[in-house]
Amino acid sequence: MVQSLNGSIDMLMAEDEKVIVMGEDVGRDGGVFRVTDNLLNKYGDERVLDTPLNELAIIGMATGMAMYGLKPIAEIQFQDYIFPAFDQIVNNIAKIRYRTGGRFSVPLIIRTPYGGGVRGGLYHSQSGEAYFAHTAGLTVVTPSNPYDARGLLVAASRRNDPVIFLEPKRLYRAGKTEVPDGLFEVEIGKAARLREGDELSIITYGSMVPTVMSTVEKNGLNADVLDLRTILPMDVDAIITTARKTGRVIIVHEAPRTLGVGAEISALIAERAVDSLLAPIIRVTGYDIPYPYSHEEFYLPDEKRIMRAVDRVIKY
Amino acid sequence: MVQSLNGSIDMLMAEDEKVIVMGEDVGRDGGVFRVTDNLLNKYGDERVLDTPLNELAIIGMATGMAMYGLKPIAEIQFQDYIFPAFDQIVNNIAKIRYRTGGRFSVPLIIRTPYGGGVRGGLYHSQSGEAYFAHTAGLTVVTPSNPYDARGLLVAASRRNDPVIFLEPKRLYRAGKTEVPDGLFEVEIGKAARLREGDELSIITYGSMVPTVMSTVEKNGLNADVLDLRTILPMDVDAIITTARKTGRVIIVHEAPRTLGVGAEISALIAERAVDSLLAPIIRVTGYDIPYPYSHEEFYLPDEKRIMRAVDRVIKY
Amino acid sequence: MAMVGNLSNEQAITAYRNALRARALDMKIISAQRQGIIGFHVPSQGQEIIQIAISMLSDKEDLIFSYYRDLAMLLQRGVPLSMIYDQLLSNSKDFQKGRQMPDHFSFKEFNFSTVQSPVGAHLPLTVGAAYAMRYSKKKGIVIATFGDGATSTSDFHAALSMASVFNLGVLFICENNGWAISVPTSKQTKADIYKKGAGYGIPGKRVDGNDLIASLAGLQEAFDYVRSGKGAYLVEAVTYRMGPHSTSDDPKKYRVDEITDGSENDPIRRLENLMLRMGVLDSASIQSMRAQAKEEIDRTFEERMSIPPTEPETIFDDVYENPSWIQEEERRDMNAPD
Amino acid sequence: MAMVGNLSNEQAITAYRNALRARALDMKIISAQRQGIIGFHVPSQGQEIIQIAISMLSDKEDLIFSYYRDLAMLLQRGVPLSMIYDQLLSNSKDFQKGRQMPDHFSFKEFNFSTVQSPVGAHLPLTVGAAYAMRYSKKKGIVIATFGDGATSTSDFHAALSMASVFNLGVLFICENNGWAISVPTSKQTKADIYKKGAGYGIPGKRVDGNDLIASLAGLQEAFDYVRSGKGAYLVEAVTYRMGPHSTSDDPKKYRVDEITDGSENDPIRRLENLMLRMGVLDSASIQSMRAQAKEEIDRTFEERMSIPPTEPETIFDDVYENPSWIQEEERRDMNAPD
Ligand SMILES: Cc1ncc(C[n+]2csc(CCOP(=O)(O)OP(=O)(O)O)c2C)c(N)n1
Ligand SMILES: Cc1ncc(C[n+]2csc(CCOP(=O)(O)OP(=O)(O)O)c2C)c(N)n1
Ligand SMILES: [Mg+2]
Ligand SMILES: [Mg+2]
Repeated sequence: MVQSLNGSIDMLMAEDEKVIVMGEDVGRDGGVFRVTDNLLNKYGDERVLDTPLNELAIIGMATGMAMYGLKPIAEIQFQDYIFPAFDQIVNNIAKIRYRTGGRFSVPLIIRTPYGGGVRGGLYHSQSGEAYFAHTAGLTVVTPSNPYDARGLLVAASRRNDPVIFLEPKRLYRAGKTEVPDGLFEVEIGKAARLREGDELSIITYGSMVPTVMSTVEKNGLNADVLDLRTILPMDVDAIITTARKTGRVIIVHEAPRTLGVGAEISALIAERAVDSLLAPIIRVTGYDIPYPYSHEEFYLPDEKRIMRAVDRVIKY
Repeated sequence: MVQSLNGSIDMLMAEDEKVIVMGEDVGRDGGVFRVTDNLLNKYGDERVLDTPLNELAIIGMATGMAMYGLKPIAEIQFQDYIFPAFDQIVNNIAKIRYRTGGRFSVPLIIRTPYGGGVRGGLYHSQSGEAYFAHTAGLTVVTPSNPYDARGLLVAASRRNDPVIFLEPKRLYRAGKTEVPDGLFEVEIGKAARLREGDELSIITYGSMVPTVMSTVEKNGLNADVLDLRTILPMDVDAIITTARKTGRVIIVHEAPRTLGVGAEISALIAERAVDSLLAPIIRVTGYDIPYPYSHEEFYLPDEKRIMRAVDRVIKY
Repeated sequence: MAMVGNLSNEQAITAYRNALRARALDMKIISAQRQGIIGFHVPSQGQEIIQIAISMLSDKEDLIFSYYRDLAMLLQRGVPLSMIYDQLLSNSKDFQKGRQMPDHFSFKEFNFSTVQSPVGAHLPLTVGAAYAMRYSKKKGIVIATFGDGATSTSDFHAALSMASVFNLGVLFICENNGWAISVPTSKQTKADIYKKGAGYGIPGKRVDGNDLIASLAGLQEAFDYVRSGKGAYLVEAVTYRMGPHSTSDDPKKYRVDEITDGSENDPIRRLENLMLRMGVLDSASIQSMRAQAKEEIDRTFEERMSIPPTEPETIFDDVYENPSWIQEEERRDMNAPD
Repeated sequence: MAMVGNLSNEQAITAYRNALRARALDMKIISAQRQGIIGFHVPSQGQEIIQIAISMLSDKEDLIFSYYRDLAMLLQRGVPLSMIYDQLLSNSKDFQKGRQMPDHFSFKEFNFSTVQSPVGAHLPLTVGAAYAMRYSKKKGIVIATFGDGATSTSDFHAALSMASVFNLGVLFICENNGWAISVPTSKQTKADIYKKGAGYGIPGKRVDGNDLIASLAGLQEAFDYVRSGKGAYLVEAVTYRMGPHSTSDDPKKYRVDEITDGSENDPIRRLENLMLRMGVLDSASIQSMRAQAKEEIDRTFEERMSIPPTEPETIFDDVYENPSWIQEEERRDMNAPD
């Protein structure tokens, strides 16, 4: 995924000189995960900005750039460190188009790695998508493979609105999906159906997709599997269609359960497809605790926990 | 509610000299809503601190105080202005007990007025409870009347953990509930059943409680009405009990729908009481838009919108 | 003929006229607020002169990030009264479609950016705007105004950091009116505000913001510095908040010891006296200018009052360039028959 | 007999011994990290001497908010090696119950507060702690350490604001090691770090953090100032990051032009040379001290390695003083049979 993202940003910069990359260590170092590798050499330090250590400043400055004609792609080194910029995100970038009656827009992409599984403890592992998905004015996406990474990033860059682009860091170097050369789009707001099945539906996204898919394959589950790809606005049609079809729904994500994205998925189904339900809607998620350094393997949803939920909804 | 809160803080300060009040304009001015009126005169400027204009600084400093023996009650002038302190709240106060293995605690109350209906536009109207309720380590409460305001504040001050205390500003001067003299507690984590009924359940909290109650009364609804009072951790037993009893559930809150607290309530029911459901779970909420200055009366859930939901679940 | 320094009589008279207009407008808004016609107001009384000086020295291309208390700046820069009223009244001609509280302006045509309520939150945006201007080789500098309270915010720190590290042309102007609601500047900070740039390598200067001549002279140096490409500059303009913080505020609680009628500190009175002394105006012309200002303010108010409000369902527009299914669904919900 | 100034030979030797212990420990951790035994490490090599000087001048009652790169400070202050290893290994004797990454210490008994990863986020807490100490009439001051990158954070600004306005006894010490990961200090800020207090009315001073004598002399003035109740003080200690930012970092990408073996800048080498010159130590004693240090480091490591990890279900403890139904339910979920 790192290569796919790096290549995508490179092509977007080549295509449009208004695209600016900025963040901590994105220049010389090429980003601590190498997503912006070599861009400084190629495009120079007017287009690739190593910034001081202040996320509020990064996002705030990028917002001003976006309002006045540039197309910044700002990196927050870990999603855990985005919170110093939370006021700018919630109170400025999400609301500038609205409060100016549409006269200003903020075409800004905020890229940030999220999620655990890298022994990063409390502060290099959080999955904070729900904090953003409650905020109208934002668009929140997360790819689960290199192909979607490029397609969603390109689609985000074609938008005239701010996009929170969440990169599952555990998958940065995983998987070997073929990524076609050149730029292409994956439509924002559309889920991918990864597998067709009749017995149950599993709705997931981002870092949990490989775990879900391997569980489904290993256990030969007859499951409809959705990868949301966009978290705000969610693909309600895909969600309701699969819920109606199977009547048994499991939601899997890494973020804590309480008010996690799974709550919204569940609520949408309870509002729109309650008659089709043949079993409780089960959420298999990270626990409602800070992300622990030791024993994170117990924190992360795994095959065992997913299968327990599968058994429950199938036997129900 | 303002008087009840003011009296409560006064008594808590009288009782324990470790209680410190701090925030913007809380001293001389007595708070822009007068919740801390007269405390400076009574307790002096070592215990009532008018602070510089920086919410991060207020919360961060209060956290340090709480870790080292004091019991600060910090005010954020409007909940809309709490976001500059979001990193401190999510990454420090919610995680200090955990990350130190329980060797430090943060007995801190953050009071802040929230919600609309005062013609305050985008930045004096937000209902941000969901941003906090997704964060393990925090406790989130909101009273709907002067009695609960005192009881919850006292209960919060007896805790050894941080509490986000959300005050529905529209109700500051509404209602005339009798508040007994002296200090008493309302248990954190317990909802109030405001009314018994069999035909449907309405689950709400905070600023929407009076709207719901007047709708129920005016329309003679045979409704079980829950006032959650605590948003994290929610009273799951009360929620499931009423859902099982009536099978028809409406959730009413002022915050936007997507990933609002209603999503969690709905998901809890879809997980635990799906068989009892006789109708879709309907959320009647603020819209997924920034809070508009004009036409806020359309933004806020009202009798008409609640009754539409009632009709839908009853006729279903 | 110049009144003082480079200031011509005409310029001085225009400045004075706009100060009178701003004052009259401010009073009109307060009375409309009392009558429930305008929802809210942050008076600019006492701060008009520094605001006018800023507009006098700024070019059309300069981009201004003003704050919520900059009425006189707008008028001097040529924003039509009608446009200001449309925002205050949040009627259907308001470019912002009634989305914001009064005084939260955005006049793109006049290169005013957008005002928000969270204190200081516009400041980091200014450095991005300055970066965009330089990158796109556009003429002009960026000007930001804000209160003394704002200098405590994290946004102020972020903005000065970035402006300095990337050597950006932002002129930061603090309108120090002595108060952040009830908190006096002495409790806001122990340092002189104009020295707050030192920690970033940004030079600063204090000017008497109640005096037009002093304001222009002091600001000129700052404008020159920034225009020459040397980087950012911080001006502290000492002013005086003559009234309450806002129409929701009661300063009696905290301003007890002070003479609050402000006459001593009224910057318009000061300019008036100077012009009388210099013979640029006489009391008859002052009377007539006052009357004229009031007439314009009243007449335009009546005119704009008749403009209908926006349509309620417009609240669903502009959340995104294209609404998502969520806004569309909610729009239908709002329009559903009873 | 004093080696230099007030520094006795014994003190100097102790300092040197702790520097050697810190260095040996650091190397041990790095090799344990390479073997997958310890998860991660932020080396303190090159910054030992300023850290030791801070511990030498601080009293037992002083409260220290250190950051993630302060190993030598802990050792000099007397934190047992075993306790440090328990945290690094996140074993069941770790007071923090294995909750944090290595180097994120909290040693309450030694008045060390708690280290977090978000850069700077401890700084606003220091002013609250200082307030609590003053309010409760406790002896001691608060000491905060942090890197050069941290001075850009909003937390730094917030902390200095509050410390100054409430006149709090916090000694802020920036360990300027020249880098924030790959960003050199010259790109972090255009101002001298020790002057960053000026905007708050907080005095500052730069010291050579690689030199024990200079560090002690410079710090003494700062400690005296803060202890006397005059308020906060900002020290910039110029140090040198000899190695990578962390075990995850590869400095070859950005440190190409530089001599990175650090021998010129190695503060321990410098102290060693001084002591040899002054005749306080000879090379034989140095050899034996090195061997001793290494022996202790190795032996204690073996000892602590055998301590078992925490029980998995302890991850549900300490979210609150009393877990809510949510943690209890999730604990049951984790323990459910397959
Ligand atoms: C982040 C934030 N915190 C608190 C407030 C509430 N508030 C509105 S204006 C104000 C005082 C601002 O003072 P100053 O910056 O000096 O500007 P002035 O109003 O005096 O012109 C405060 C505290 C706010 N709007 N934003
Ligand atoms: C708020 C925040 N942003 C980003 C990071 C990622 N990060 C970890 S250390 C570091 C550099 C810190 O540099 P400095 O403050 O100079 O301390 P040093 O590591 O050099 O001792 C960065 C950017 C972080 N931990 N916290
Ligand atoms: Mg002010
Ligand atoms: Mg550094």
